[in-house]
Amino acid sequence: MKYSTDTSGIFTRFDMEIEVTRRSIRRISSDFALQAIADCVADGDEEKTEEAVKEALEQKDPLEIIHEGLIPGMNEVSRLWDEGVYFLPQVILSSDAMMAGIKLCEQKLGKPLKKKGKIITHTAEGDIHDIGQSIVNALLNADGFEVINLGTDVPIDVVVEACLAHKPIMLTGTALMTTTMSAFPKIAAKLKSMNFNIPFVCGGGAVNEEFVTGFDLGIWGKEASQAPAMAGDILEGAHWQELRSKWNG
Amino acid sequence: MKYSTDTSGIFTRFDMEIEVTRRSIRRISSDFALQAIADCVADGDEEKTEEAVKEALEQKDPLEIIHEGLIPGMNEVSRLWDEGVYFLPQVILSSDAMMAGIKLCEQKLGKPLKKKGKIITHTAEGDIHDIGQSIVNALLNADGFEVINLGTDVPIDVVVEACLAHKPIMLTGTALMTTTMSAFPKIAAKLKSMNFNIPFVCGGGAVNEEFVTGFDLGIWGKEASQAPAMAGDILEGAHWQELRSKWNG
Amino acid sequence: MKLSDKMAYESYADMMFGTAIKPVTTKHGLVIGGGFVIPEIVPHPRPGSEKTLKTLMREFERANFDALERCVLVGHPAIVIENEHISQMTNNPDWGMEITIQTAKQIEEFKIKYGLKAAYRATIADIRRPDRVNLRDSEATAKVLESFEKCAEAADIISIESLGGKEIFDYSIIRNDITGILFSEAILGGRDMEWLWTRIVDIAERKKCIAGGDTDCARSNTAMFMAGGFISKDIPHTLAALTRAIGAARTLVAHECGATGPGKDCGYENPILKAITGMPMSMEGKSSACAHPDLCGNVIAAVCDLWSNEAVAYHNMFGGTTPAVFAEILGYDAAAMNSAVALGFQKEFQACLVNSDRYRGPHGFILSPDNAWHIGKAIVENSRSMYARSKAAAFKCAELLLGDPNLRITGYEKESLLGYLKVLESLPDEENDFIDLCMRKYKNVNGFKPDSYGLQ
Amino acid sequence: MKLSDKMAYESYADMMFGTAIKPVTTKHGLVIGGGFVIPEIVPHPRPGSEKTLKTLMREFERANFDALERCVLVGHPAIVIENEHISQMTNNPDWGMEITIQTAKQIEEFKIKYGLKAAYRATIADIRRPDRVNLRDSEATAKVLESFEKCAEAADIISIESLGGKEIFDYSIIRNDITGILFSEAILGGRDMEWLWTRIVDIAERKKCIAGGDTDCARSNTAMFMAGGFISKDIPHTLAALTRAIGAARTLVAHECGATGPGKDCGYENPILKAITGMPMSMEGKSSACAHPDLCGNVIAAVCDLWSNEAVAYHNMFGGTTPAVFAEILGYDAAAMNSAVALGFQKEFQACLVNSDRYRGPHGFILSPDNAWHIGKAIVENSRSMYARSKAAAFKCAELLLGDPNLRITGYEKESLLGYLKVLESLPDEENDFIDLCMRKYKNVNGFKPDSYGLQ
Ligand code: B12
Ligand code: B12
Repeated sequence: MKYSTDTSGIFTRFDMEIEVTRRSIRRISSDFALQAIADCVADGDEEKTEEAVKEALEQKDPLEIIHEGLIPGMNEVSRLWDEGVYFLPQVILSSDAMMAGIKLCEQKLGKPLKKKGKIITHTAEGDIHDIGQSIVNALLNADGFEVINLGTDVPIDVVVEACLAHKPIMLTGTALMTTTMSAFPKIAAKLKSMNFNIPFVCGGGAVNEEFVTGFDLGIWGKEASQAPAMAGDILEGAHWQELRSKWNG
Repeated sequence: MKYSTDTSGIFTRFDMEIEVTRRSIRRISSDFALQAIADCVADGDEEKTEEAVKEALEQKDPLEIIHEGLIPGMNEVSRLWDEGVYFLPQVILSSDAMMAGIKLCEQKLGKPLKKKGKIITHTAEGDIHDIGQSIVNALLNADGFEVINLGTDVPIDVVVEACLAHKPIMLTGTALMTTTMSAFPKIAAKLKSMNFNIPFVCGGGAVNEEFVTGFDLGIWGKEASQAPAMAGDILEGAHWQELRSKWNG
Repeated sequence: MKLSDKMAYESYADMMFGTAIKPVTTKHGLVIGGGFVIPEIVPHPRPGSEKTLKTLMREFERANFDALERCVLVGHPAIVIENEHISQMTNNPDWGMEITIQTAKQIEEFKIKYGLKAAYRATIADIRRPDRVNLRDSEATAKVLESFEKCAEAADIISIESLGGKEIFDYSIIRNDITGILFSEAILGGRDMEWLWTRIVDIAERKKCIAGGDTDCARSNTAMFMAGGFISKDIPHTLAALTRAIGAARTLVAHECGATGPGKDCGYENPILKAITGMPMSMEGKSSACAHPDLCGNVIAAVCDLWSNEAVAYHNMFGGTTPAVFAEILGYDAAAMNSAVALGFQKEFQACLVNSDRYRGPHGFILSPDNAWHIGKAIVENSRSMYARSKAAAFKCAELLLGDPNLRITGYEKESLLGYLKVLESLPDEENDFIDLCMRKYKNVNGFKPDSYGLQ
Repeated sequence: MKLSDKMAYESYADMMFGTAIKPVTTKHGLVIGGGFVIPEIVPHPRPGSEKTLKTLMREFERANFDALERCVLVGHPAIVIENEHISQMTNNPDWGMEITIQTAKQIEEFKIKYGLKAAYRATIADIRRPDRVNLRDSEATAKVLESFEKCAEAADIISIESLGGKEIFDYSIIRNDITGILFSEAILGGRDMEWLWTRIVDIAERKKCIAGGDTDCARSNTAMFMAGGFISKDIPHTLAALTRAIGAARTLVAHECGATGPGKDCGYENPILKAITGMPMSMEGKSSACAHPDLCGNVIAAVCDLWSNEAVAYHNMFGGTTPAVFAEILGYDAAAMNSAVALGFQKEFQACLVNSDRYRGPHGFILSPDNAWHIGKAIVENSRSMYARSKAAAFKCAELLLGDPNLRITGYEKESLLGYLKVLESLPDEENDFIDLCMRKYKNVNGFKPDSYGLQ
């Protein structure tokens, strides 16, 4: 078969044109041990992070390690992801590493670290497409939220009950099928009728802005990466209407 | 360029496979003059029809000519169209011919022939796609209905007022654009609110069964050829609900 | 206006997709007809979005963005976005203008951010209804011209689907009346176009914008659509084919007035126009099934320069919104053709497109490059009047249809064709005599206003 | 089950769209892979229509009718209709059965009335969720098998997109973990398929129905979808390509159990399978943009036998409903390919399809017929275990990706690829050792149940 090397009229490799130059994480601490921990997190190396944390715990306060090593390291990863340098798996692996480090610190502390806030995530009833939800979970975890993961194919009532039980600051739903997304307005209506006006961020291939903003409480989530930022807005006092007008429309 | 004569894997000429053998109209009268009139109508020859009618009028009753010559001739054309022998223009031309013949008879009678019933047709506000409506008009005319043609781009209020003024047995609407079809439910609602529950048959490329059966009074018309048959059902006492359940669903 | 009297292409064998003898370059540097086929995406706003300028702008913003983004996503190098005005946009010329400005900005942003090459075609709605207004002197006419002025400012290309002759055409097409069809296209359509396109070209020249072209949509596509597929029984396909050939002589007028192409997508007569003018043409076929079915889905691509979907209403599909989905499809269609160019296999590829539909039906047959070229030749060889060339196009079309035994025609359609030929043969030789005849025959047709065409 | 140890095609140069070494013939006499490409249309029901069997039947009745009617309208000679079960149809095996019977009847009617050739593929939903139920022994498993029994009665072809290994795959893919991907596809996916497909083939043989094939959708398409286009930053395209190569060794198991093809449309690994088995394959690319974007829109058609849109939700477009519109588009795509066959230009046409995307991205590159064949060869040459052949496929895939300088890979993706290679090289030689390693590594992954795969 003949292969043409001049492909200019056929396609353009926009990925090559926009590839950002590789950058590494910034220096986050002048303390050698803390910087090492951040580097391990940024490398997404769970084992090495654990080692580094264990070592540091011999001399340092667990809270210092968390707030000046593990979390800043993770923040750097998030920044590089936002800038298009890193890909998703790096975020996930770094998050896994950070979580492992935090776990060790918590053991030392004797009590769990206070999380930023509780968030319930789920994939709609009848739907097992959960990759989107997994990403959301990982990113929220990485950002310091407590994620209550209800999993896939979750009946409407289970979602509503979980909300009543846990009183999360935010609920998320993922639906990849047009036949499953109809659960979202039903959940929203039930919550609303109980006067539980919690922001309900819905995403996944099947839903779109129009659908989600068509019912009260609904905010459309285009990219998983928006979830932590939305949750951040809620911590700063945003109601669902405010979230919607900021993120949608 | 190379042309392949074996096209069997490329396309199938289903039109050749289903072409019906040509058939001519059936004998409709043993009277020579009446048969001649029917033949002229069937040929869609307006001038010849006029001549034949003029000649016949010298000896025959105009009503006989209409009911035993002109209309049976037209009925034959309709039958052959239904059977797939004739194409639309033949129907239109025959209808033109029949109408010309009827006009002559009416002059002789000194009064217009009683029509089967009044029907208002229109193309939606903002829409100038009127070929569909023209066909509907022609077919209704051919079938003996009085057509009040409001034309294209007709404002909602004009349609409603015309209905109030003429009290038709049926209203039709044609819309080829998704941005114009929204006039139909509005018209239906206005008529409904005045308790004027007239069947409102809507057709045209933009509308579909779901849309039209989504509002009261609405009946979806797929093919222009359904219009006379629907009007016939109305003459036999059918309400809009009955029409809808017969023709749609 | 001088009627074309020679062919730009000396042979149909030279006609090829992606390349035109006279390519055009847009304001932003996109070359059309310069070697590659470029997709042309046409999104259509959803019902309701036309309520206010704001909602309509938002609708087009999304639709155009989605198409541009999808090109970057899958690597399509270039795209033309066409927005066909809905009546509101031409009735309020500022609406059309605002949307044009917005789109030009979007295109600029994608160029800066990703290097995507794009262009914008604004197609003004012909809101002059021949049965209601005087085509040359009415409020609607003024709005149309104002819209051209305002859109030409920021648009790369301007076009219209003009309506002249529609009143007589509509009357004739459902009556099997080839005389009326010829009158409506050649005389009425031709005169209206000359009047209108002189003005459009003037505007385009002043605004440094490209005057694209017109289409015989209002007549030939109505006929093609009514002839339908293999089940319909509205009008014979042979009549639709004759209408198309006659319509080519009409659409050509835009270029004779100075339009440079790219011709407008729904002009299925464009292969004939390309043969005559050498200008780039937009075409649509299989990937405009979203807009209407046709029997020439592939063959119509054989000599296209832009490749369009005609129109798709904004809507979410599993794979994204419709403008994104169809931009992707059109772009891949184009990529296969452009690969053929890169490999030097364009003749073979073209033959495959042509053979797909050459014998599928009359339309595909007469629009095959060879036949299209021959019809073009009949047109330029009869350049003494619009009437003469249009009738010649019809005769050539009929001759071709009857001349190739591989093209099967149903008994009824063949018989009809022979009937049209007989009528055509009976018509007078001179344009003036023909006009006289038609003025008598059609004077009472509802809404026909001779002075719209400078007649009488 | 004996693992394939030779190639059906001696050379990739022999592989061509429309023709398979081992064509299959349906109950109703439609030959697939017998010389022509046939469109395969897949309509998807609208939300709400799943409420009752009645509404769902009506939905499929319309959708399937529209597609069949459009074929007659535009003259497409043959079509395969696929209905992918939504969960309700498999959860209630009678629903799937009723819809199958209804469709078989529609097909029969079109055959009688117009002579249209058509066939029906019922794709059972794999409702066995690996993280929740035992794949071999659960109510869901029973329902799946019952659905196969009931649909095989009237369907021409039966298929499934099986889920084995998904729990480990989902965990691994977002962690850049090539070991987990290999484990999930080769070991878990492979074992589940062997268990499941032995049963499916048995049912098909008893019911005189065709056992079509499986797809690596749950793994390779997830990866391809996450790698996305040229903007996305989810996972590297190189990882998606490795996943695909490994996945081919998995999907092949269906045929080793006795499935005869046509392989299932969304199996982008199908060119590899065709090279190995010589069986007809369904593929999807540009005209499945309605279902998802991809970077191999044309190349994937190079050796297809059926040509599909993957899935399109029922909806009205200007040109008709979506099943009609996409049946028309697919049919025209096929018509161009079939013209190439008729003209003897299939090699040139194929080259155009291939060149469109060969260097657009890693997926298009490894699925070009030559590279697909080479990956197939690596698979059959390492037939001593599922593990060995899957790893060999990955190595060959990486070797190809790195071996052609015309394929440009971003710095990041290349670096990632070298990283995966290093990991792969560090893995044990023997399948048992690999399983031991993975059982340790993944034992705590949420929902992983070794006995679903007969492990431990
Ligand atoms: C991979 C896949 C599968 C895998 C799923 C694996 C898994 N673990 O999820 C498997 C093979 C199991 C599968 C099965 C089926 N599938 Co499937 N599948 C896909 C595919 C190819 C990719 C989906 C995916 O993973 N995308 C990647 C993720 C990352 O995207 P995402 O979830 O949308 O998330 C992104 C955003 O939406 C957002 N997001 C998501 N959630 C949230 C939440 C918040 C809070 C925020 C802020 C953002 C956010 O963030 C992400 C990006 O950053 C799609 C194709 C498509 N066009 O979508 C079909 C698709 C979804 N599947 C489809 C179908 C029909 C099925 C089956 C019914 C097929 C069958 N007959 O067997 C079964 C269904 C089983 C069931 N009951 O659920 C259809 C759905 C049609 C519909 N819309 O109704 C699709 C669209 C394919 C198609 N075109 O036909 N499928
Ligand atoms: C021909 C045509 C035109 C001609 C119209 C000529 C005329 N006299 O009607 C012209 C060129 C003027 C035209 C203009 C435009 N058009 Co136009 N046009 C078409 C085309 C190609 C064919 C329409 C047609 O005549 N069909 C044949 C007739 C017979 O079909 P029909 O009306 O549907 O009727 C059948 C049935 O529906 C039924 N029926 C109809 N009415 C009734 C009533 C009853 C009671 C019953 C029982 C049955 C029934 O019976 C008939 C069959 O037997 C369509 C393509 C398409 N896909 O529809 C586009 C189309 C309708 N046009 C379109 C557009 C956008 C336009 C323009 C805005 C373009 C522009 N920017 O300039 C302008 C609009 C002007 C305006 N404000 O209306 C779009 C509409 C998009 C949308 N749905 O919103 C379409 C769909 C093209 C497309 N795919 O984009 N157009």
